[in-house]
Amino acid sequence: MTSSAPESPILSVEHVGVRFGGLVAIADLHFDVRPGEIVSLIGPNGAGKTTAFNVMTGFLRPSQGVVRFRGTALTGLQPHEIVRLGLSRTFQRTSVFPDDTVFDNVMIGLHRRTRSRLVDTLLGRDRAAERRLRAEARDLLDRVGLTARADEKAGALAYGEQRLVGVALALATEPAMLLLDEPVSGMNASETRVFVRLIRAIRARGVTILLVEHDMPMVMEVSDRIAVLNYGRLIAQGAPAEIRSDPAVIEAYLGQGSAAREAAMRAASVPTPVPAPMPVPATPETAVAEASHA
Amino acid sequence: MRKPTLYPAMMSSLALALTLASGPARADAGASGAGPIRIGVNEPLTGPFAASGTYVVNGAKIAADEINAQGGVLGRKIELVIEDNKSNPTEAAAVAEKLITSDKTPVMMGAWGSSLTLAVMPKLADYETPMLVETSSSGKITTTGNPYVFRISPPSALEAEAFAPMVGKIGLKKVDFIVINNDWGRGAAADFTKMLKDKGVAVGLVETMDQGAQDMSAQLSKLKGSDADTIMITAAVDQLTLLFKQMSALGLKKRIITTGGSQNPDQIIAQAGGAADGTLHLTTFLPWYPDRTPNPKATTYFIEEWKKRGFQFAGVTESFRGYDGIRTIAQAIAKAGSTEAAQIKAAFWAVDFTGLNGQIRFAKSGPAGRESGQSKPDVYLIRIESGRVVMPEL
Amino acid sequence: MDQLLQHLVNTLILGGTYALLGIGLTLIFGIMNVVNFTHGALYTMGAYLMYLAVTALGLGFFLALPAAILGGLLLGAVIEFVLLRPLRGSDIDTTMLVMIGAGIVLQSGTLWIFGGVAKSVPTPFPDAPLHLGPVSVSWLRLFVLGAALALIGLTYALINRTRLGLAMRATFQDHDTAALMGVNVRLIYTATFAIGSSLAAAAGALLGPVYVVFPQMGGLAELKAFAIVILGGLGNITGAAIGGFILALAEELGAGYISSGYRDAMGFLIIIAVLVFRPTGLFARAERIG
Amino acid sequence: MTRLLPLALLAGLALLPLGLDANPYLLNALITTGILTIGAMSLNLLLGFTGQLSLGHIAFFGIGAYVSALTSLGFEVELGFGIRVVHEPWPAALGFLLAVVAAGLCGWLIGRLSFRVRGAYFVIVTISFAEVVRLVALNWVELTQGPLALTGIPALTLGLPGLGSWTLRTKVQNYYLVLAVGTLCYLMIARLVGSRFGRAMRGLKENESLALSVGINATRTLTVAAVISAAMAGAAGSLYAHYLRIIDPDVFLFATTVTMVIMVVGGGKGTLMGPVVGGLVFGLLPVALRPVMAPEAQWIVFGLVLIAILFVMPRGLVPGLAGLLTPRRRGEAPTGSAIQPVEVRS
Repeated sequence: MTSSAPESPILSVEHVGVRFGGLVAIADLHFDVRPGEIVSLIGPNGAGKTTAFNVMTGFLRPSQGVVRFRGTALTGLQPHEIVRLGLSRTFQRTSVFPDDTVFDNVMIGLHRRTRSRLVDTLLGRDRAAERRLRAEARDLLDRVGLTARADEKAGALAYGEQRLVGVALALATEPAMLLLDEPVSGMNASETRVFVRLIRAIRARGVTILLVEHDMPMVMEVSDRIAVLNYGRLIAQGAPAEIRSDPAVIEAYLGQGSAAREAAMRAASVPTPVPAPMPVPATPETAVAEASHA
Repeated sequence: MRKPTLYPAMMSSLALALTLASGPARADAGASGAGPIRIGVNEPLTGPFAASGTYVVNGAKIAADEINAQGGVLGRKIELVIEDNKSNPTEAAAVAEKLITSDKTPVMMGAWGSSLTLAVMPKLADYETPMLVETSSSGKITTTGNPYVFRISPPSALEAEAFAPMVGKIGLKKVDFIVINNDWGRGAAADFTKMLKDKGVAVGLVETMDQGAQDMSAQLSKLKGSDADTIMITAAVDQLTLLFKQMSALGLKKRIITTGGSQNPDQIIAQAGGAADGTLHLTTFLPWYPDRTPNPKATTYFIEEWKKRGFQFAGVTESFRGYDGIRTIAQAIAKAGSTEAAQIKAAFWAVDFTGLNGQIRFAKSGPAGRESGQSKPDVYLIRIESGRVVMPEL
Repeated sequence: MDQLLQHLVNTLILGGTYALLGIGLTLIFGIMNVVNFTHGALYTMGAYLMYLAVTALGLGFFLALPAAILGGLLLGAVIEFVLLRPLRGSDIDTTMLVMIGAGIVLQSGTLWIFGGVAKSVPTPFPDAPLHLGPVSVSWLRLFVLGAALALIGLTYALINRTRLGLAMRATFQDHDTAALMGVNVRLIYTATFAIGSSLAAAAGALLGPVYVVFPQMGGLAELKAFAIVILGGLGNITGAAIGGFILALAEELGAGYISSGYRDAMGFLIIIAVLVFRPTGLFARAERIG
Repeated sequence: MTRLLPLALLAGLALLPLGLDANPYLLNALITTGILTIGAMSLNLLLGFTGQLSLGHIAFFGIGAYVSALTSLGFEVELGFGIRVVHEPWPAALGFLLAVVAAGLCGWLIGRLSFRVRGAYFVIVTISFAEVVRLVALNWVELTQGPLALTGIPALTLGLPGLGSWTLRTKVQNYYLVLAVGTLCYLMIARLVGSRFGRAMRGLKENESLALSVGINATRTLTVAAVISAAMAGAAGSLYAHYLRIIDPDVFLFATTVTMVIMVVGGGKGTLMGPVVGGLVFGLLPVALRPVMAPEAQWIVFGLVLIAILFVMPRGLVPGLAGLLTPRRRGEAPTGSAIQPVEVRS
């Protein structure tokens, strides 16, 4: 898997712009992801990353431009229709069904895997299908390493484990491509290492991954390519090494708060794991994202 | 009990509810034995007709106390079992069922409004229990062939018939209606329209208002623009008050005649003030002029007693029907010499005495073999003039 | 033509109090995210307070009105303090159900205390109406319109010109940020609910003398307030003011020219129509995407 | 245990008429309570399992009642443009089926319309719908008799070809009919909730965005839930009409919706047994209160009870009591107790 594979892109974001009233959240965003890649989308807080995710997954309608997934324009499609095409996502903050057990979370996630009809349900003819689903759910929990937590309420899990439930839910839809929104925020260093292995394992099964993340060392370690957003615009894209030395990127992060600046500096100098930055507080764009479908 | 369950707790609460519920259903119910004779009273004590229903019940209590003071009926006291039908037909039917099956009342009085009474009537047939209808005025009540119904209030057709001789004297030319949107109002509009047309009087608009409606400005604006000289209104007192006030606010000056027997002129005077001046009302009771009533002694006694109990004088135009109703039932029981529903039903036909608004004597009405009883009360036309009730000379 | 003019005058007078009802409800929703199911009961309370102030306390009509409004203010503050403050952070459904319970208690309590017989509030206005060419208006109704407009103006000034109003607007925008900036959000909630309640009470105190006062009068008023608020967009004060007049117009014309029986259906038909064509209300900017 | 409680309750209810010695008044209270409980169970499907606070539920109940009554009574209406529709009376059982279908269709229509919005808008829209239906029932006098009420509605007749037929006139017969329909509704809801469809509903309730992102079609799921819920409410309405034999536009009153909401919330929304227990308790409470206090005082008690439940036992009686009775594990809320909706996977 290299960034120079000559295949046609699995996802292409074509001149997408999003405005909220007078505020420009994304301006003319344009980039591709090729099959099998791990691509990261980074940028300071409020740069438009989550907005971009929301556009790609149908939670937001772009003011202009179009997103294509495997050649299909996603314009006007509802989130659940986009999932059916094989494009799945996780959420930054609330990534579980809090009142259900972890096992039932995954069962809910397996929604699209059977087509049992209501009549069958009412007549009790869906038992075989249900048995199959339960087996799959156990398998998925095993893959993300949550088997021991299967009977606990998802809302009572630690943040890091909730993220894993979120990934299991996304995987339950059998995606061809997975969008991960800050998956390791709130995880400690060892959890992050486990998560990186998980991401690689997922990619090894042929799933393309697009990642939004603030943990620079992790991004640098895992990504094939990185795209950098600032103020809703794409300011750079390329391999981790190129991004690390890109003056525009450094400038963008220097303009930010000291924590982000430090993170950028560390990322530029030390590629090995370091303590992850603090969880990122909610930004206006995440608030909008949640409000838009609340 | 290693594993406590919900079931015992739930069952015991259910049992508790049922025990509480069955509390009042005494074993020695009124139909037999030496206890008091129970008479069911099914009236609106809450909801839009609450005021009128309460008046009727208070009148009924005066009658019951008077009868008991004089030794009761058949040597036993009478006891009113009063239930609220919430001004709602379905509830009225449920109340009737409760009175008959649970309280074992062999005879009832009710249910004020026509819609309420009509709802109760199938239950009377089901349980073969007679009911005295004290207020309702829809024609349907005594024409559909329910032999358990005995009515002392005039149906609107009877009211219209009594009003017919006055039409020429007043000089009506064209009449519009505004009526409450139920069987009472619509029935009155239909019966009066028929009578007026027979008399050669033109009929224009028929406007309706819901029973809870408060703002009738829109309907009245429409009536204001019509060329009729008279507006006939059928509604209860609360809405009449509102109508008069709103007519005055709109500068609507036409001859007003109200029908239906629930006008309560004193309340109108108190609440509508000058806005009610000059309005005409068809009423079935003359408490302002006891001497002119068919039974001055009884009228005076009733009004004195009413005042003694601290009720507003205004209520007597409703409450006298409760009073007469219970007296009618008591006489039926006495004549039956029994507290069995069937005997009481038969004895209603023998009732004959002078009530507060005329002779109470039942005539047969409705399909042969299944006739209801209808008494024919007097109908008077009164006018409100500078805050007083007067009888116009026609 | 004369009839139409009369309908329009009626609209204006009805619309003023409708707007008052709507503004109170929308204010509470906008700032507190509470659907106030006691609004109708507070309207009823306003009317009864007016009745008591004029008859039992012997206050004059013009003194009774502010007294009733003040009563509504206090009652609102108590409801907020006792029922809503402990429920802060609960979901909107819970507060809605608690408000429904409170509304039932208030309405049944009124019935219990005052009985079902409608009361009439004496007024100092002459019975004879004011004639303006073909249309007539009673002095009382003119006063009601004037008072309603004055109260609406006062509410506007309060929200836009005072420190309390500034704090309310800040809380409306984002209560967390407002709290960070030193706004006493709990106090703002109490104040908001009290003010909204006093507006409902004011509408009741103004309309009580026009109609009659009875315990169930608030039920329909509450449903109309909902219609007005939906029409204007939840939380939109200007929208509610305009919505009040639009509802009054629809009712007047509906009853005058279509059928008087469907007069009260107009509000609900408006709600459903708005929902089909503009789910966020007539005066809202499109905020929902996708 | 999960299965034992409903079975025990069912057995208790089935034997109850014997214990009551056919006291008609109490049977009457139990039948109307049972009918309202079916309404509450159907409301729970929306309110409890999808989390949508629908306060117009009485509309479906009333539509079921009117459709069933009119089907069996016959009617003749002028639709305008000279079109007259004349309907001859059909058997009451057919009325029941049509009531279910008609209410379900209305549920679909309202679902399509109102699920475009959430929260307060949704609540107000559903209330408005019920009020519009009430006003139509009140004013379309030619069809519905308006405020005069539809009277003389025939009792239900159940018949099997070749086996004869039974007309359900007595209280005991009606009691068992209501119990049977209620049990059927309970079983259907239990099946639904434990299925893929039930998981979709729960997903939408707990985290709508996440549910969408795993491919759950929100509008479709909610609309189907609304249709099933409305159809059950329509069935309850039909039972009501044929039992009372009279209906008036007041069946659409908001107060009845509030009663059903109290049954669901009080019993425990989102649990299978909640509305059943809540229905019995709050349906029989007025019967118990009637002899001791005035009607308006009863309503005050109702209001206070609703507030108290929301403050003290916000999850309702069933989970609340289960929580009290089950030994707590690790000091946290007893989520694994016997009465959890999630565990019903028959």
